[in-house]
Amino acid sequence: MVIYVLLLIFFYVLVAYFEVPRMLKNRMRRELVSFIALSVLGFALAAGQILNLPLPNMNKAIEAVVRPVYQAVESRLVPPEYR
Amino acid sequence: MRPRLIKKLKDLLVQSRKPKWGGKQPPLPPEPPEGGPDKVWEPAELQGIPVAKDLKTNLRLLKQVVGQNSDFILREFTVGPQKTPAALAYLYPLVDEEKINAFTLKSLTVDYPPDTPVSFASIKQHVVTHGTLNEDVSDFWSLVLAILDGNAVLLLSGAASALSLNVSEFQGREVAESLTESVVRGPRDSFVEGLKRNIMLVRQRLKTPNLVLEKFQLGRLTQTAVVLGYIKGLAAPELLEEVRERLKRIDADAVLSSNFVEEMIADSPYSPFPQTLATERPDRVCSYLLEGKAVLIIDTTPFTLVVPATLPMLLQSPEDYYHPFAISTAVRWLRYFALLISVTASPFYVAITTYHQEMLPFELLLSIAAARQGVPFPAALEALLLEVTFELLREAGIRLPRPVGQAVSIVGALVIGQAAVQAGVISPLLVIVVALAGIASFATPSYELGIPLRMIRFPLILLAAVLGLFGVTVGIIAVLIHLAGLRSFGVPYLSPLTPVKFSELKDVLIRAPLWAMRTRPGTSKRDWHRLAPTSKPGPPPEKS
Amino acid sequence: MRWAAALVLLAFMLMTAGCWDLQQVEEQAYITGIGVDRTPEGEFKLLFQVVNPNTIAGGGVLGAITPGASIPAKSFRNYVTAGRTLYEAERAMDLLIPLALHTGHNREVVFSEAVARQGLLDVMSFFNRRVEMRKLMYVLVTQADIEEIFDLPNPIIAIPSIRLEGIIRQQHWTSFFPVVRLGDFLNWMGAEGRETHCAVVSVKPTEARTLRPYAGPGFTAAEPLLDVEVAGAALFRKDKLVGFLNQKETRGLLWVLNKVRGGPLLIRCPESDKFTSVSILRAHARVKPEISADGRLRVTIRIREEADLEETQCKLDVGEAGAIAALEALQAKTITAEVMSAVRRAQECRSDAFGFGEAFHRRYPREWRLMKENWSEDFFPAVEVEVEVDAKIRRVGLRKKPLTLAPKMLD
Amino acid sequence: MREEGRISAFQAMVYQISVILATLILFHPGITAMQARQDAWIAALIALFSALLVVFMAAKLALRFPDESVIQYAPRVMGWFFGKLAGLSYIFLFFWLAYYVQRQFGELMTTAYFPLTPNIVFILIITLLAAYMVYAGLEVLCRVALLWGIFVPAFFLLFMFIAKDINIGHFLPVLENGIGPAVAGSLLPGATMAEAAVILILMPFISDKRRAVPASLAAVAAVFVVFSIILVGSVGSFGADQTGRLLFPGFTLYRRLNIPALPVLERLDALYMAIWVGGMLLKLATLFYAGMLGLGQWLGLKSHRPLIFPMGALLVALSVRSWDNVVQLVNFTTEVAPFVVLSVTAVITGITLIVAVLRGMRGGPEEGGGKRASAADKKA
Repeated sequence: MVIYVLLLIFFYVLVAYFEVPRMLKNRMRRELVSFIALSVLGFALAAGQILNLPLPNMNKAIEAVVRPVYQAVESRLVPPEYR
Repeated sequence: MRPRLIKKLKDLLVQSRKPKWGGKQPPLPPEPPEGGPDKVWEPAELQGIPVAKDLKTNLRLLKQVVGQNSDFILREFTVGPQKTPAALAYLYPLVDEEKINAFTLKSLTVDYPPDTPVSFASIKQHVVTHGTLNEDVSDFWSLVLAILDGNAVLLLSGAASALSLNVSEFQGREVAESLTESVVRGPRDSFVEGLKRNIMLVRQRLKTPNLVLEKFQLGRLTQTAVVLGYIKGLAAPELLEEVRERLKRIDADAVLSSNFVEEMIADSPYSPFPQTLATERPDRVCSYLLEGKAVLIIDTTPFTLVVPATLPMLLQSPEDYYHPFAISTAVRWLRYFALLISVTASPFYVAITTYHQEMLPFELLLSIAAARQGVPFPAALEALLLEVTFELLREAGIRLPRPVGQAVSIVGALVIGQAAVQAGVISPLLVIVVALAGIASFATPSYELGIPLRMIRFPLILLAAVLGLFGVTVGIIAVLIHLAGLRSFGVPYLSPLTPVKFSELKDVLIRAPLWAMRTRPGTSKRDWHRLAPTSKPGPPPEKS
Repeated sequence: MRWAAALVLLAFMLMTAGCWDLQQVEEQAYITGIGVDRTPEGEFKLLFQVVNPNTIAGGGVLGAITPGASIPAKSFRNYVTAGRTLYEAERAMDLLIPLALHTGHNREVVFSEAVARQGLLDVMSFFNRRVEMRKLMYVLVTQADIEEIFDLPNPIIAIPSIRLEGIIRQQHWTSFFPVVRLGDFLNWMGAEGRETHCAVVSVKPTEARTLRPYAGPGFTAAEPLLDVEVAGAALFRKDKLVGFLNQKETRGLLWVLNKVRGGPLLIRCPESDKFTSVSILRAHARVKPEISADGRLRVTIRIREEADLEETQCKLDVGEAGAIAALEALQAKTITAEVMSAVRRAQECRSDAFGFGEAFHRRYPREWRLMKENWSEDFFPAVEVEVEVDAKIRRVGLRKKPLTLAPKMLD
Repeated sequence: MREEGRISAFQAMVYQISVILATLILFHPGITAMQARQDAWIAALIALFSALLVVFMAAKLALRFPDESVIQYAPRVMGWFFGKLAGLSYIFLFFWLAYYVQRQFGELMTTAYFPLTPNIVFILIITLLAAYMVYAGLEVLCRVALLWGIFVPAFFLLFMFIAKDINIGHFLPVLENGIGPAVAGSLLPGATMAEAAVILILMPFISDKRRAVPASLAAVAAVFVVFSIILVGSVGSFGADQTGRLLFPGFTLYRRLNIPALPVLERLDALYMAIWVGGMLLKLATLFYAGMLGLGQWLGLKSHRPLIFPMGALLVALSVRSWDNVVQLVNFTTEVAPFVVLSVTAVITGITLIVAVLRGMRGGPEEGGGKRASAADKKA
């Protein structure tokens, strides 16, 4: 577990090592801010996954919204013996 | 105290600054500097010294600069009725003594026309009977360079310049058959080390005034002549501009071989794939010139560079055009197949025998399983070992003197082919696979391309060992992405395959009949059509 | 810079990637045949036939049980285990075999009658789910012991499972048994209006005389006393074995299924009880279902067939007008008889291996909805079948006139 | 934004094909066959026409603003807030599809070839390669796609050998339960083919814009052909019922190939994988690229390159996180994915187009360049 988190940190440090100096050099502030935001988000998700923390699952939300639509469509179109 | 110190430091800084050729940085010294035999002459310094009117001064300086050389000859004599002192300086190994004796010294001294005034203008007009006369040299750097280049320099008292006479005579290798690119039915000649002879070989084939050869001197110490050749109207001006630009950027002290140029002008310096095509065949060079490409003929090396180079170009062989098109097409496909084998054979073996046994026909599977019984290494390690051994044998075979090279191959065949298999260290099928891959890799016409392709095998074998065919696929795709991203002088490396240019596939997927190759590749900008549309041969139409 | 990054990341990947699925080629037991039976306790009995590569590829290895013995080693080993599920039985085998089991090269699976009668649904999941199990393997049913099927010695092809596969590959010489691959078998099992079937393998005693073995130079081992034979078909209803077809009936089934690719047709000569043989070249059948106005189900089977004359005992001059036509008519009659016998047998077993239900489904989808619940029980046995055969003889070999003895010789 | 290079309409077509193709031939034939049964081919046709409609709409919208991507002009067309929202929905769609593809890929690899290897390995590797391609840029992406495209026909030639197993009877009776099941079955492939709406992002980089519309439609038609080969092949040889039960019908179909004359070529499903990996990689890379490009434009960045690796890592995390097992994934594919894709590609594109037409907006310095050029062409 911990070793995977360490590997994850290693990965992010590596990416930052390659990308951040270039961004600083070219004065790309927006890029830097989005870079940090994405990294934090990704790290949080990945670490949560590794450590088995209960994190929200976006797909479940999408499913909850869309599934009733599908069921409505299906009940119109598909005869019961095909399901 | 202080200002002096600062001045001294400043001087030191000036001395240590990198010399800038062509610039007029150092101030003109009032008179030729004195220097002992240990003085190191910087070109910039010499450039700043003009040839003086006084012959004595000139000779003294010249002796200081090159006088310690045992092969340096300084012949002093007088010219004409006025007995004007003059001197001829040259390095005797580089010049043709006969020329100096007969055409220069004799006519200047014994046969000097009586009514002629002694000046370079009249000497050039009436006295010296050479075909080639070089320009007058007015500074010492050019003077020394002229001598080092194999010219004789005539210094005349009272003239503020010197005349360099082209009397050079290089003893080079005779034109011989190409060793690295031999063909069955093509011309046998190949480039040699001398620039002059190489240019001659090209000129012999292309008798057009539009063939332009521009000369560059590269290498601070080697002063190697690099000739950029192209055909005006065929080569794209942007390409030429780019080549000139990159050549000028080279600021090294030595250009000893074609690779010194090749590595300095590559687009992707980290790529193991050759981004220029090196060839020693003049016929090939000419065919590329006709496609609107630029060539770099480099003095002291038989290898000429063609730019831009693409992967399909590197897989062509001059032989393709010397055989009927159907045969050439078949052979070309065979070569592509060989390329595929040479890269993938042993990774496939490893992947299939360790991950995908169901892919093998059952009988073959059983015989592999039986053969591998008792082999102590896993298949991947076995394959790596054998591949390394193969590379060792290949390398040793090149390095060893030719008579001993035979011994290496015999020992290799015996040790690996027989003993290792009999000892059960290595399974016989793998020997076949590796040998096949090795042979296939030599079917690649370009040696430079063959090496990186062979090297790719090792990571591929590792990937195959870790992830089976998925690993091999991933590795090959990674290489493909790399290749697709490469450019050689702006031309995509895989063109015309991708980005696809359908009209150019005629010389990639097949070798179209010569009468059908009516258009030049897109690298040439103008003069699109090569031959008349009615070139397709055939029997005369039937008369009724 | 980018290069370095790529390299570091790649190394990183390789480090994280292990060799989970790595399996050396020589560390696997290649299974070529699977048998499934039931134990008296009601568990499944699983038989795996494992090939010994050394005996196949290395020119034969001596030493059967004790290494160094002068009897050649057996080229295969059969492992038998039992378990409530097949997977459990398979894993029980790992306690016996020092190699990893590899089923990717399996050739056929043989079900014993007991298993088949009880229903194959329970075992098919094992074969259906696993990726390694090729859907191309053959499915067979046997009334004999599966151990015996997979252990009969034979010098021609030593490994019984491979031998069995070889026999199945030669099916086109007779068409006396169906070639059913696992994929087809499963498709038919799940299909609506069609029941599945497969070939039958049995053990039969050798007819050939066995030379008495003798010691000395040229010593030969005795010929085996038993042979495996693949002939006939097993009929299923849903997933349960319900009956068998004999050889001729099987070909009757195959005619309808369009699977006859060759085989001998025996025709009785008109005037005597002598026989003529023709070999089937190609055949094509069309099944046409019909529901008549009074609600009867009728199926018309049209078969077009071509054959070569191979052998005749009749005094038949094929050059004579009408001789061929007569032979063709007889041939048609034979084929009709074969098909009808198969239909009768299938109707008795209530197993619609012909796919008549499917045919009705396609033609009469609305009526089919009413029929499909009770198709096998009520409707299929009541289907009236009519066979129309258009048989042709294309070639007669090298002779036109019959071979006759000269009159003087008769005296 | 940095200049991303120029591609031809042909290359854009290859790009669109690689966006669609790989998943369309993985799960989708099975799901279509499950819903539409023997009428699967009708479902495929319906899907074709609906996808053509959506893609035509998208291409028309893209041609109205030939020098910008939808992310850039949507705020002008629909007002800042709704425009940004629309742009975000496109970006979301591409990334969402990207991690969805990663997961699908991992599932096939672990199910079919490497049962013991954790699927994160495959997801990581393919994401790394895709990030490499996105880093290399649009031109390289298109070149690799084309290169891969050269091998695909060879692979499909092998399906010729399945032709003998196809039983026309498996397609009868036609429309047994009305058109309903066919329409239901067409949802998924239709939505997938509508992913060719990626032209909305690509348009500014196409050099011959006039040919972009036919090229997009040709891309849809091309993937339709491949899809129907697999669909008809598997329904014809297994029957609709059985196909509907399979997880990966194309894969199963490939494994049933047997060529009596060439027993050596009998078990080539590992080669299927080789083609397969390339296809999935390209699909991932193209989606990833479209998403990155859109994100860069949405945030108004000079370069999206620094964000590639963090984004890739985020996608990997999401792909692992979002589904628990393969059955969930398949159900999700059936029930959720088509609606999400269509709500963006069809609905939002449609709204944007309608608003643009109503407000009479056209974009770019070469206003209406597409139409005028073609008119000029006709005159000449």
